[in-house]
Amino acid sequence: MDMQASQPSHATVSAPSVISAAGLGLTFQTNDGPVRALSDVNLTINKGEFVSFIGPSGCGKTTFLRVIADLEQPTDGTISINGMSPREARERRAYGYVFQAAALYPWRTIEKNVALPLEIMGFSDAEKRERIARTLALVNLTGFEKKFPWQLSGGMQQRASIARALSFDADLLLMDEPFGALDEIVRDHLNEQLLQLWARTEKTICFVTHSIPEAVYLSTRIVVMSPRPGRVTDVIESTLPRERPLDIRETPEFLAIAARVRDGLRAGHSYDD
Amino acid sequence: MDMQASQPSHATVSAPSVISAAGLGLTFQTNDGPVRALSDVNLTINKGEFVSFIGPSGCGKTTFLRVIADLEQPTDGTISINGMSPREARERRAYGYVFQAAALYPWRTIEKNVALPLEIMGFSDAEKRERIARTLALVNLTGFEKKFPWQLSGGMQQRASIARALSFDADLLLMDEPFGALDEIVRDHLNEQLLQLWARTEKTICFVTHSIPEAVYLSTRIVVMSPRPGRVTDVIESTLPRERPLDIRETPEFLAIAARVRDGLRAGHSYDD
Amino acid sequence: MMRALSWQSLVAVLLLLAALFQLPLANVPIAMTAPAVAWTTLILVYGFLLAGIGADTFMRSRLWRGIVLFLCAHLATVFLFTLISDENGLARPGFYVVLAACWLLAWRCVEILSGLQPRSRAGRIILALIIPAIFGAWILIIWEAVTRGLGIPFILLPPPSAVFTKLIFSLSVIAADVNQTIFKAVLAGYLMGCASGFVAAILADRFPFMRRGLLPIGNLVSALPMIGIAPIMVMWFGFDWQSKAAVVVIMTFFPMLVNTVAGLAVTSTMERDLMRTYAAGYWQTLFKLRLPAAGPFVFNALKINSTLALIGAIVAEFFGTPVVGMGFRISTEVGRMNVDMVWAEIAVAAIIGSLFYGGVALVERAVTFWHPSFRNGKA
Amino acid sequence: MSEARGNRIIPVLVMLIAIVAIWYAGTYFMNAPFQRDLDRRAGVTRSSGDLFIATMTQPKPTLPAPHQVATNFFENTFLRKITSNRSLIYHAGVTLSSTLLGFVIGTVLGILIAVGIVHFTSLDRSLMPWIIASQTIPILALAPMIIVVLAAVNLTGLLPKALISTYLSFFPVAVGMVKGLRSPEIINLDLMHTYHASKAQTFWKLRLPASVPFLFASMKVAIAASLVGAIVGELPTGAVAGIGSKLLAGSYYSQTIDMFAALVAGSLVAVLLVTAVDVVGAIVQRRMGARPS
Amino acid sequence: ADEVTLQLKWVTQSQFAGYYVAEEKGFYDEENLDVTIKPGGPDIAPEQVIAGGGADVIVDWMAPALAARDKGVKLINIAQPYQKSGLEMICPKDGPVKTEADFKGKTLGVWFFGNEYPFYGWMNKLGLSTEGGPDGVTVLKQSFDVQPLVQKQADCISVMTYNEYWQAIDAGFKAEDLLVFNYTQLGNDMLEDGLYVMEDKLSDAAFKDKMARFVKASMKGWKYAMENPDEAAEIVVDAGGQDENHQKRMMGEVAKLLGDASGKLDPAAYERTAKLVVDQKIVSKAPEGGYTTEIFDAASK
Ligand SMILES: Nc1ncnc2c1ncn2[C@@H]1O[C@H](COP(=O)(O)OP(=O)(O)OP(=O)(O)O)[C@@H](O)[C@H]1O
Ligand SMILES: Nc1ncnc2c1ncn2[C@@H]1O[C@H](COP(=O)(O)OP(=O)(O)OP(=O)(O)O)[C@@H](O)[C@H]1O
Ligand SMILES: Cc1ncc(C[n+]2csc(CCO)c2C)c(N)n1
Ligand SMILES: [Mg+2]
Ligand SMILES: [Mg+2]
Repeated sequence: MDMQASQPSHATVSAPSVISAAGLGLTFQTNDGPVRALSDVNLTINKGEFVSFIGPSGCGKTTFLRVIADLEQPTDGTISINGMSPREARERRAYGYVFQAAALYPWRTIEKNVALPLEIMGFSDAEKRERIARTLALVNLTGFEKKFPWQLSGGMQQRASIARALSFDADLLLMDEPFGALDEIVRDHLNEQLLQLWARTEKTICFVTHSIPEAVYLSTRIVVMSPRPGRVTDVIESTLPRERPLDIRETPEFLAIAARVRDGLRAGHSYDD
Repeated sequence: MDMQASQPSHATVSAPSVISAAGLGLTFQTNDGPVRALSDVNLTINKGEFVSFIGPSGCGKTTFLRVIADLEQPTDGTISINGMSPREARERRAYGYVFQAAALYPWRTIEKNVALPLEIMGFSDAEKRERIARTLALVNLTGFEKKFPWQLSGGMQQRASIARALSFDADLLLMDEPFGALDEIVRDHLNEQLLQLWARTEKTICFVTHSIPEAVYLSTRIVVMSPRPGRVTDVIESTLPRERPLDIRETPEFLAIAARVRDGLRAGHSYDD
Repeated sequence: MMRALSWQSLVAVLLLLAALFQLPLANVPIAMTAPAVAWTTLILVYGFLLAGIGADTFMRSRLWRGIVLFLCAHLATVFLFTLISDENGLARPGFYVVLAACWLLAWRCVEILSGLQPRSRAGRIILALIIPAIFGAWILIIWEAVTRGLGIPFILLPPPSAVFTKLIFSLSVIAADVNQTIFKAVLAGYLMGCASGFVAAILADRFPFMRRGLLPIGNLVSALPMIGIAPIMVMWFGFDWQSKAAVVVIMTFFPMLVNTVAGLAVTSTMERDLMRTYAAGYWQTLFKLRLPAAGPFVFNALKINSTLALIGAIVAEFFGTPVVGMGFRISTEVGRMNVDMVWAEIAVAAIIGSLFYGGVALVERAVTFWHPSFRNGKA
Repeated sequence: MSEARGNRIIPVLVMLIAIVAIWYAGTYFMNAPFQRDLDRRAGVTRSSGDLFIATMTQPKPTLPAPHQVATNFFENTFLRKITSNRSLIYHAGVTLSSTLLGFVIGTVLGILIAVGIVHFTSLDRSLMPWIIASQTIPILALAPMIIVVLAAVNLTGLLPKALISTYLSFFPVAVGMVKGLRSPEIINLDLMHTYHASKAQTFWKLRLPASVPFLFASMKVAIAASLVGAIVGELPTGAVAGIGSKLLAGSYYSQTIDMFAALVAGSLVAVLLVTAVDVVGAIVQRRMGARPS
Repeated sequence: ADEVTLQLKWVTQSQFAGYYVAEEKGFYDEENLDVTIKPGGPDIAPEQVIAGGGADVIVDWMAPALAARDKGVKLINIAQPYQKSGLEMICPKDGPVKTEADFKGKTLGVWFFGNEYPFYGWMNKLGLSTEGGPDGVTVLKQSFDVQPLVQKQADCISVMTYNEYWQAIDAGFKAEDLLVFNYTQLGNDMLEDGLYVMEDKLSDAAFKDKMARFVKASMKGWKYAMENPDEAAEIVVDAGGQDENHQKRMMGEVAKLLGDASGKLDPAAYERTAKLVVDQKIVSKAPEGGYTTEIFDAASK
């Protein structure tokens, strides 16, 4: 499977590339010897795309996001974000990152947690207030400003962490299984909201998930990965329209894409974990 | 919606009832006042049934299972397990409980973890050995006896905890989102295995899940719950055959049941969770 | 309605019966001539105890059972003690048997009170104070009974009542000692030791080379018998409180250093990565993430140090002081056979130490309210 | 690997060298005034270099120079018969024995208290404040009286000293073990409940193993406290052997060099004991399947 | 043999040579006694030890013994080996103190733990307040050594003729550099090392006999020590005393305090000490029966 190399590299697309990785690899040195977490990843993501990453546990999805975010250093190949190195991009606060766990600071109220990046980036008080109000409203948490994280349910915490990542309006959003801990209904709801946000703001989104329907529902492109070593085995372009009501998920077109993702996944899967 | 009252109580069914709850209610006393976790639950579960509980976060699924297991005391109504009180049933070790998290003891190897209930219930050494070997084989963990939990992946740990619950061969299995932390492929695999085990052993299984397809795929009956106060809003009998290959999930019959469950769920849902 | 007899009540009944074969409970002091008084007392003691046992067995309300038991057990004890008002070892075995019965009922009372779950905040606070108070009172009661009942020489171990009397009559001396030892030596040393330990920890954190050099040494030194340096500090810093403060500084510095450094390391990778994604600088990360997260560790050190500081200052005063100070008083009054004064000072030290500790714990609760250990029931 | 070790040792070495340098400077400044007094009385005048050397070689310096302490320590450890009254090894051995005895009693006592607290609510609520209060009593100030009082009930020798160690060491163990025995999560306790396990079974199979890391962490603190107790127990109690008595004997005659050597010996014993507990803890936890870090 | 436990007031040193010599030379054995000698320490109160039953007889100074008697521990003097006091106060001559008149406003080092009474008696006599200030003296609780003098933390310090004085000499002070106030010469002395037992035990004839033999053997030890100071010092060092030279020197000085080495208590000295104790309000009422000559008389037979 060498399809990814052939993809958006023949760039007739007008949108500029936000992320472009070439021959990217990352090997962790551990006590039991090296672990190859990413191997020969070639991928270009253009402005305004919504790209999902799916693959079995340990295939390197998180690692790839972390490389983009300059939280890990690749050992092979190159990667650039908006034409800069990941480090420069990070220092220019080019992206917002939503971790798998909410990672809210327990000593701060919800509003203070959302304010955290704003404080660090030196926003004015008035602007802080305005942004906090706006993003909390966006994730439906108005009224919970003064609560502490542990006073909220897991789903609400996750939404607060999304609000935090949105608050400073980076053009690139990196989201690592943000809805993993939520039940199906809440998840559907947040999926819808995320799609709306994306449509409205023209952000570029990299989204890691374990759920096939979620990946298909949200993405313009789905990257299927497989472990040992972590590599990209399939890149599926979605043929769905940008406007997606929830019940699009029962259409044959949707199911066909889902089936293709499932096949791609199963191919790279081993049952032992 | 008062359908649950009309259900298996007109018991022409020949199978004896394993669990029967009537007017069951439970109120937690907390600092901020009482929380009504369960309210007027009427439900009879017969021997050999596979009953799934589905519902939004906080609707009382876990609480109901815990009442059955005598881990919580109901404040209203009655419940009996095999005609006994939950306490007597627990003291006779009538059920095996699989928690949402694996809850393995980190200082015990996998085999010792499975041995734990056997030690406590005073099985002979020979029998212990035999049962450990058998149940570990059942969940595909043969060869990992001497490993410590942290040396296994999350899915393997979850399987070990299922083995532990199966080891002493209780007729009733209570499983609280046992596959919540697993990825879709592994989950499919374990679902298949669980169905096979159930078909073979004629156990009664109460199964909590957040996943609609999982509930539909596994169950003979699906109990839909809704929060504030936690109550049963719908009980759906499955019309699927007992023999269920994985691709039954693409049949219209399956999708119809799934849609009904989804509707039931959405009806009782509030987005603020 | 009768419930099963609690085992404490049961044993108490048996003890009371046994004591009847051991009468009288105490020898009558020569000065006292009316055995009738002793009989009346005996009847009162038995009456209260039996009433307590009855309440335990027949009363329904937990709260009232606790209150009645509390009153009965302690009134009986008070009357029992009038039998040995002299300090010359008048008690006979029966006295202790009856005292044991009183104690069992007090225990039963504590057990009942422990089971109460008052709704109101005030109720919970009162209960949290009264239960340990009963326990502490019984340590003193037994101490009093043993020293007085057996006639233990005063200069070996004075009864608590004598200590209390001494304490009341020596308040001015004790106040001067407290001022010297606590307000000068302990406070100064504690503040300087904790502050410098904290600053050193931040430096060690900022400069990894220092951390790697200082931490093993700090770990080692915090395990050393730092008390051993007290005579040396007196030699260096003179006789007054400065040398005691120096001992306190050294004793408190390392626990603070080690704990703070450990606390600065507790943040999870994810929490730190979050800061990295914001391209936050060292100091931003320190103040917004790592210091708040280190809070519980810093408070742990503050609590440990609050007891260490007191002990350090008092012991350092053994090695030379001006003629005031708690350690001075303790060591001097032993030599003068004023053992009651010694215990009075010790009691004051323990009270102040507990208040100090409790104060730090309260501040901890207010500052690190978010930590899971304080969170129960707040959600 | 060896590079990593070098990375760990070099900073420590640099720090140690810095400490020794500061120590030498301190030696000069602490000892110079008395040296000048001496010289003035003796009518001697010295060059500053000479004065520096003189401050490094005083027989009873205010602050002994590192090499003086090192020489004294070396002589009294390696050049003396172990049974000799002047051997630091002998004295360390005496202190060690009461430290260990006190530590063992303290640890057992601490565990018992913790078990009681965890199993009986009435103990939990009545005892805990007093355990904390107990540590605010300056037991060390009481040590001489305690030893006299114990002698009155015929307890003499090793035990009274060890009991002071016990008093200091039971506290960290009790507190740590209460935490440890309560560390199993509710889900683990519920699991035991579903098996209808008895309290004893829950204790042996769940609470106790779960508390092992806490136990060793608090034993490390306890053994250090125990050593302090043993040394201070020897200080004022007429003990004729032990690090504490060595310190005291030194102080009768202002033999600061002896005192520092004794302090060094005490420090080494402390390091040894703490390391020993650490190693045993690591072995036990490895046996129990702890993840190697 | 009859067992006797002796509690010393201080650590093993030549101050107690007589007892160690009697033990080593077999004088106790001759009297059919099995004597255990317990060294003391800075915070060991012999009075507590004997009250707790930890000793049969103790070495103590008279003032604290009378104070204990006042507190209900009925100590009674049975012999007085030290007939003179060895307590002194020394000041460097280049310091501010030249005479008693210069004490005002100065800092003086004093030993506490029952050893402070002679000092307070003296200050009382001089009419000096001990609360500090320009018209009084500032008192320091002195440690066991002469460091306060070396460090100039005190203007004068307490020494014993037989011990700390020589440490000052060792530390580089010359005898002519030091101004000495000797308590005996100034008439402020109180009785020092004597032997005390619990009064109630003396009602037992066997105990009385045992003590008589103990005093007899002990004084024999003292006489021997006086005559053979170097050997006595060596015996002390073998028993755990520090620094042989120092012990020899100490033995020499101690010998000067023993008087006729008979161990006889001079009633006049007792009365003077008792009066001082009352004057200083150390005791609540005038001591009565603080000594007995019975034992001494029996021992000298
Ligand atoms: N810091 C690290 N050191 C060593 N190995 C690591 C490290 N981080 C990740 N790995 C390994 O790299 C591989 C990829 O990990 P990664 O977290 O990217 O997987 P993932 O696809 O996000 O899995 P999941 O779905 O479980 O989150 C795994 O085999 C993992 O064990
Ligand atoms: N020990 C408790 N004390 C007070 N309230 C509780 C307690 N346990 C559960 N609750 C409350 O009872 C309700 C039902 O909780 P339960 O855990 O049964 O929900 P659930 O359906 O299992 O949810 P989830 O899907 O999130 O696991 C919730 O509102 C919860 O907050
Ligand atoms: C803390 C302390 N207390 C008392 C003395 C006094 N003392 C009692 S016996 C004796 C003779 C030994 O030199 C001396 C000096 C002291 N030195 N240190
Ligand atoms: Mg991941
Ligand atoms: Mg649940």
